[in-house]
Amino acid sequence: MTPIEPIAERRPQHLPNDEPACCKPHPFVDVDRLSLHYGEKSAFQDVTLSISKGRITALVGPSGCGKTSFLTCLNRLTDLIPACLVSGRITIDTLDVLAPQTDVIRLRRRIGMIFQKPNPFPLSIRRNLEFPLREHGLRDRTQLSTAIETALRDVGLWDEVKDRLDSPALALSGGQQQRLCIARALALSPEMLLMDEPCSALDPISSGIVEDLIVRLRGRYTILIVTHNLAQARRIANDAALFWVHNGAGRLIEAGPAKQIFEDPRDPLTAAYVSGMRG
Amino acid sequence: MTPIEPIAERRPQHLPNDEPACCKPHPFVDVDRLSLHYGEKSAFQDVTLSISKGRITALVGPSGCGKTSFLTCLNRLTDLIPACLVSGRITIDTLDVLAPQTDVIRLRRRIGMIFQKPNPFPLSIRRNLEFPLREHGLRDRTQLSTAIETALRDVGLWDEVKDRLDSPALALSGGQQQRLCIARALALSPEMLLMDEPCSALDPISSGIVEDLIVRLRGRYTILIVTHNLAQARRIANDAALFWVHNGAGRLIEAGPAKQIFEDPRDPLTAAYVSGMRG
Amino acid sequence: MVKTLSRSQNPREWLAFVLVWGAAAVVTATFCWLLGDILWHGLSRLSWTFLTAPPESAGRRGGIGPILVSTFLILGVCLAVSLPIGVGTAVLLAEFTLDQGLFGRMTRRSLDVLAGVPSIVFGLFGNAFFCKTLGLGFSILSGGLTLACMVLPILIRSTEEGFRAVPASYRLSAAALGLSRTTTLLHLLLPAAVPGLIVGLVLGVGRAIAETAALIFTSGYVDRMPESLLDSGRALSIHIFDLSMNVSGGDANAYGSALVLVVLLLLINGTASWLATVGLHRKIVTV
Amino acid sequence: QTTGTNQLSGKLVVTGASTLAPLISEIGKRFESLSPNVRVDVQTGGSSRGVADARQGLADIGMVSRAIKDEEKDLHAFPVARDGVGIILHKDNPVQSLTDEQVIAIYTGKITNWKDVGGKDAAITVVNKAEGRSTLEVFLHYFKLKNADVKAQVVIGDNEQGVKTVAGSRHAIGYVSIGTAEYDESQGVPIKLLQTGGVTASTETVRNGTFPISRPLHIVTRTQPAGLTTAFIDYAQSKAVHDIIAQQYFVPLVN
Amino acid sequence: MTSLHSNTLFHWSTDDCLCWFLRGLAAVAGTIVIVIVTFLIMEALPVLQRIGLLRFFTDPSWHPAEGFYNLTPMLWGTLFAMAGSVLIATPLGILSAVFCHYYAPVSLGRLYRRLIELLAGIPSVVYGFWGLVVLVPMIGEIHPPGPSLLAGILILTIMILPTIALMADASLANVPQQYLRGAAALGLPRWATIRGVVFPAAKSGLFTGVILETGRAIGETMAILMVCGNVVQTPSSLLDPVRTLTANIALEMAYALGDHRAALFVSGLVLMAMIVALAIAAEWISRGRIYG
Ligand SMILES: Nc1ncnc2c1ncn2[C@@H]1O[C@H](COP(=O)(O)OP(=O)(O)OP(=O)(O)O)[C@@H](O)[C@H]1O
Ligand SMILES: Nc1ncnc2c1ncn2[C@@H]1O[C@H](COP(=O)(O)OP(=O)(O)OP(=O)(O)O)[C@@H](O)[C@H]1O
Ligand SMILES: [Mg+2]
Ligand SMILES: [Mg+2]
Repeated sequence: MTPIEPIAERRPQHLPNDEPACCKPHPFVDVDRLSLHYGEKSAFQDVTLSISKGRITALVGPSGCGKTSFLTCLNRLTDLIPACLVSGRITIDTLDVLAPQTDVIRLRRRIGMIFQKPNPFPLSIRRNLEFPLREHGLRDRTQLSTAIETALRDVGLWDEVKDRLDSPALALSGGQQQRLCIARALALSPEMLLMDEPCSALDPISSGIVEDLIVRLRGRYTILIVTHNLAQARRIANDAALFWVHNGAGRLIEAGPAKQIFEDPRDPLTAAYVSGMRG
Repeated sequence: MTPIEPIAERRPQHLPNDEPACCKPHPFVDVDRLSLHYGEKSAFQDVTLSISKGRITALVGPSGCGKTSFLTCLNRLTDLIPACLVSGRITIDTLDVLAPQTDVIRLRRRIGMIFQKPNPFPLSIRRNLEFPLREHGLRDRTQLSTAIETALRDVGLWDEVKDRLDSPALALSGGQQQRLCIARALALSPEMLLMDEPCSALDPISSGIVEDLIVRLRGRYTILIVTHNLAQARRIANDAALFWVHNGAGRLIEAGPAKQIFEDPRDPLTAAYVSGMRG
Repeated sequence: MVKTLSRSQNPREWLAFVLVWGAAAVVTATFCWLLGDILWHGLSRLSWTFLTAPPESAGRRGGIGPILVSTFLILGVCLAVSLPIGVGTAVLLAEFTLDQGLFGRMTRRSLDVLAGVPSIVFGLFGNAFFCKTLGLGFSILSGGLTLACMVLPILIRSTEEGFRAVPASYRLSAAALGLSRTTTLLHLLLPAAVPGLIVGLVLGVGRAIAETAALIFTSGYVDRMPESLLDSGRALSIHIFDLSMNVSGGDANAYGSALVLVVLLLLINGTASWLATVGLHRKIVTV
Repeated sequence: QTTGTNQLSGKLVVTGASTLAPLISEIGKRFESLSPNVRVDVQTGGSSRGVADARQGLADIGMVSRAIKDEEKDLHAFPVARDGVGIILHKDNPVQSLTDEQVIAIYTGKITNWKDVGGKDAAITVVNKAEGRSTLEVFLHYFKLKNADVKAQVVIGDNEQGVKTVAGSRHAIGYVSIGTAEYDESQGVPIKLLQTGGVTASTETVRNGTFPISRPLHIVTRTQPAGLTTAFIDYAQSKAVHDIIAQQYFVPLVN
Repeated sequence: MTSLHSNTLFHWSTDDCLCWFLRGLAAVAGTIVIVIVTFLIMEALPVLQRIGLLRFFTDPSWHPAEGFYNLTPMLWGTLFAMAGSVLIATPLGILSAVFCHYYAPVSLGRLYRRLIELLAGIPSVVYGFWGLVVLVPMIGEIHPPGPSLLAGILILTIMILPTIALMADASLANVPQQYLRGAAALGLPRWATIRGVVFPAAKSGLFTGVILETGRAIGETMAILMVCGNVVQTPSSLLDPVRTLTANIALEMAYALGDHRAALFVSGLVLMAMIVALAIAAEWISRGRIYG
């Protein structure tokens, strides 16, 4: 392995204030010195970052640097993983996410998540959307079908599937499945979306469609997207953050407006990464 | 899904002769109207292509267009898949690959293959290399250890593992595992290497190391590499071929010297693909 | 692998080829012999009356009607008890990963031991606990409960496997949608784990229906048609044992009963693998 | 008698000797058919269990396939049938008779080859019964042996296992219930019964009392029987069940 | 540091109730073994208190009617029968599974698997019956008496073979396809692939299979009782009759009273001890396995 120069006490250089004042970003999520350990192994350490409301923040970095792990802290999916230890502080709006008394069910309703591999449930298309809605207390039939239609229209899937709402969701193509998953998350009207490489398992055409969809959702939702595809990040993100593995644990190297990160990075590692020298 | 314009009877435009005469490529593999069906489903159809000796040929194209399937025809790994039907003709040197009387064991010894996911056997590092060698008739202990050392040096792994040859191969990192797999193939002194996205499961650093290794092997081996990473293809390939899915089956769209494919593609689809508009 | 049968010149390959086919042939031959023996002697006994009539003259003549009924009742009790406990335990062990602490480990270990307990020891235990201490006497209930203890580990093991085979993505995406664990379990995981459950059921039922040693001391010997679960009832395998070991001239009916038992097993296995393929098929179609 | 049983109702639990179980089970069935409200549950085990269960009240009636021992005199015993214990050999064995001394010598391992008692030159396979069985006790009692002295090559459980073992082994010697052996012999199973003390072993000689190794088959109760129990015991001892006794290859008692 | 493991705090109504309910069920399942052992000990206690455990291994013989309680010959009987049958059944069973997966045509393999599944469920009395009337006389022809350790081993082999064959079958099915493709791509022939790649990859499953079949071999009762001869002696050859601990219980339990009965419960305890030892061995092996 090629050695990397030691990064002595490097602090993330998050500069949320260098944008024009007209659209001054308003922080929605505040992450303070967050670390995550899987048993002995550290996934990432000491991440301090704030994510602005209504914007798309892209998280980039090499494989294994803890991007996915970072996302799962925000909606406390980490609870499902045994021997997983989170320390630090996450504040969403005014909610202390990591506090034990936090109602995770409500938290997760507020924060939708899309995974790398499209993962609709093995149910019909309709049931995929209806089932979480019902669980969250929506029982009325007409309201349900309106919500389903709205969500499917939002992701541009309505016309493609309206005639076969009761056929199995897993019979859809990969891109359609991913959009269905997004619709499923949107149906619960979350405030924020976490997306973990939502396009990387899709063929180029579906990937393009999903990407367009994400752009359309900007403004309405706060979106945090992990991607390997730097071109994509460049195309869609307002803000960007770069993670890197250092001494076996992920670190936040640099964060800021996408334009600055991609065109004028402050950190030599960022510069190397975005110029495609590595990765 | 966005419709693609029908590609009426498009024939691959393989132009092996537009290179300077000094290094005129000498065809090593000749594929003639090859088609592959998995039961009812067609993986690719009517591929005609020739691969030159000692050069790196990159196979690119969107997911599911039959790249992996194409590779497995060349060393007849298709034999392992029930209900898999291959038609057409493949000639390697003078050997008719698809003829039933062909000795597949010898064929596969002549053609090494590297898979997308590193797949060392669940044995020690040494046994991973020793075992295939022994099976192919090398019994002498000193010869064996020389062969092992040579192969490991070839892939730059010797210094990293020489002190722990008897520890399990699965404890190596992904990049090391992949290099071990390459070493395992090289140890049998094949004439040709098939590589199916050898870097895509690796982190950027390991990926760079493996890429450098592949470049170092050029000339000594005929290499056919599948990759999703166009930048990588551009960096390392002498020749390139683009597959595309059309009507549910893969087709060869264009093949030729890498320079021409990437800089002056003849086919609009190729142009769109290599410019990154899709994919 | 099938088509790779290369005409390799390697003598070791040939030796292995011969050995593997030889082993399969030996096993098949032995089993055909055994099954043939049962079939040969048992087939002539098989008839509708044999299946329905009560045994006469200690089983030398007549049929096995009440014995079949008792066998099914014992099985029924066994499943009615072991299924909920088994599935519940499997869910806990497989899904509530946070319970992997001391409690989970101890449970797992004690189940491992339970899986190995000889059936005769179950018989001793069932007799002492269900028949005597709980006062159930020789009854179908005692027998069924004893068998339930016996099949539990098998059931738990394979149901757990079934749960583990369900992709983790279901759990993660359900949790990300803010669904509770109970909902996730009931609506997503349980249906997906059904094939594993079925395999466990087949293995368990197979073991239960074939059991002799544990039943001799618990469900008893009475070959009358049972009227309640507290009646004693003779299971098929005990009937076979008694006919062949204790009743002179009982061999013919012993063979007949053995054949019935084998056919029953065949039916159960067949149904289960059919169910499993249907389940699997459904999964694949919907997947 | 049948008129009396019509009003009877209840359940009788009978446990004990496996030898007796099929017989009592069949008698019970006929008894049930006569008085439809009665259930007779028969469980096997062994004579000792019949005694123990009757004593502890776990069973209404115990079955004991041997004479009542002195320490069991507290129980009320009712003989229902007789059975003999006969020595069997394989049919192809040329030996036609053995003296008591020869049997003792064979069972204690002093004679180990058939040629010493006039047979072929072959090792003797001694088949003994497992500890606790009444047949064993009766056999040991007659030959005044201790089980610890017996040198057996095969130990068996129930009668049919003994018959099958001897039938399957040309050089075996064993002892089983005469009824069982007689029936099997008549069915073409390759065994033969030997004379004992100069008397042919058959149900006939057991019936007339000349065969020396025989045992009474008892049912026992803890207290003086009453009601249903009495009715059943009376019925089991009556002539009405003699055909069943014969059917099960035992010897009815001549009152 | 915040431990987040108590996520169910606010869902008492559903998740926690379910969890506690399931824990209750699991507790029932988990306690059965303890209850069994307790009952065995309670029943065995009278004789253990009177004569002590040691005499079960030092008495001159097993004649409970006369007050001798030596279990060692039966312990040896159990161990020999177990060892013999495991030694034969393991290779046969594994080769059977290999046959299903890598040698037989698909349809034949499926048929063969069905056959083995069927055999897994055949009751032991049927095996014993067959052994008694077919196998034992055959052995008797070669060397009297016939009922012997050998007969026991052969019958046990047939009985436990399905266990190991099915377990091996399942673990071979779990061998990742990538190993097979990797081996094929290296031009390795079939047996070499199986020996060098498949077996190491399936090792832990195969071990589990061996453990399971050993358990069955120790615990088998009815068939063994019918074919082993049941003489209480330490066998000096394969053709000697033996009695196993399980057969001892089945043969004498129905007839035993008092100390004799308690002594049989001691046999049961010894069997349990063997099973526990086996479980510990299994744990130890699975912990010691090197290449996951
Ligand atoms: N459940 C787990 N248990 C133990 N270690 C884990 C677990 N999940 C992830 N890790 C480890 O934590 C580190 C960070 O993993 P993570 O999946 O967050 O990386 P990532 O940046 O998302 O990578 P990728 O780009 O490949 O998805 C890795 O070294 C990984 O091996
Ligand atoms: N074993 C198989 N059975 C049936 N269909 C298969 C099988 N393997 C591949 N296919 C199908 O054949 C087509 C070509 O697959 P292939 O794996 O060759 O594509 P690929 O170009 O390598 O894709 P990727 O870039 O995702 O690896 C796909 O539609 C795939 O679903
Ligand atoms: Mg990730
Ligand atoms: Mg591929």
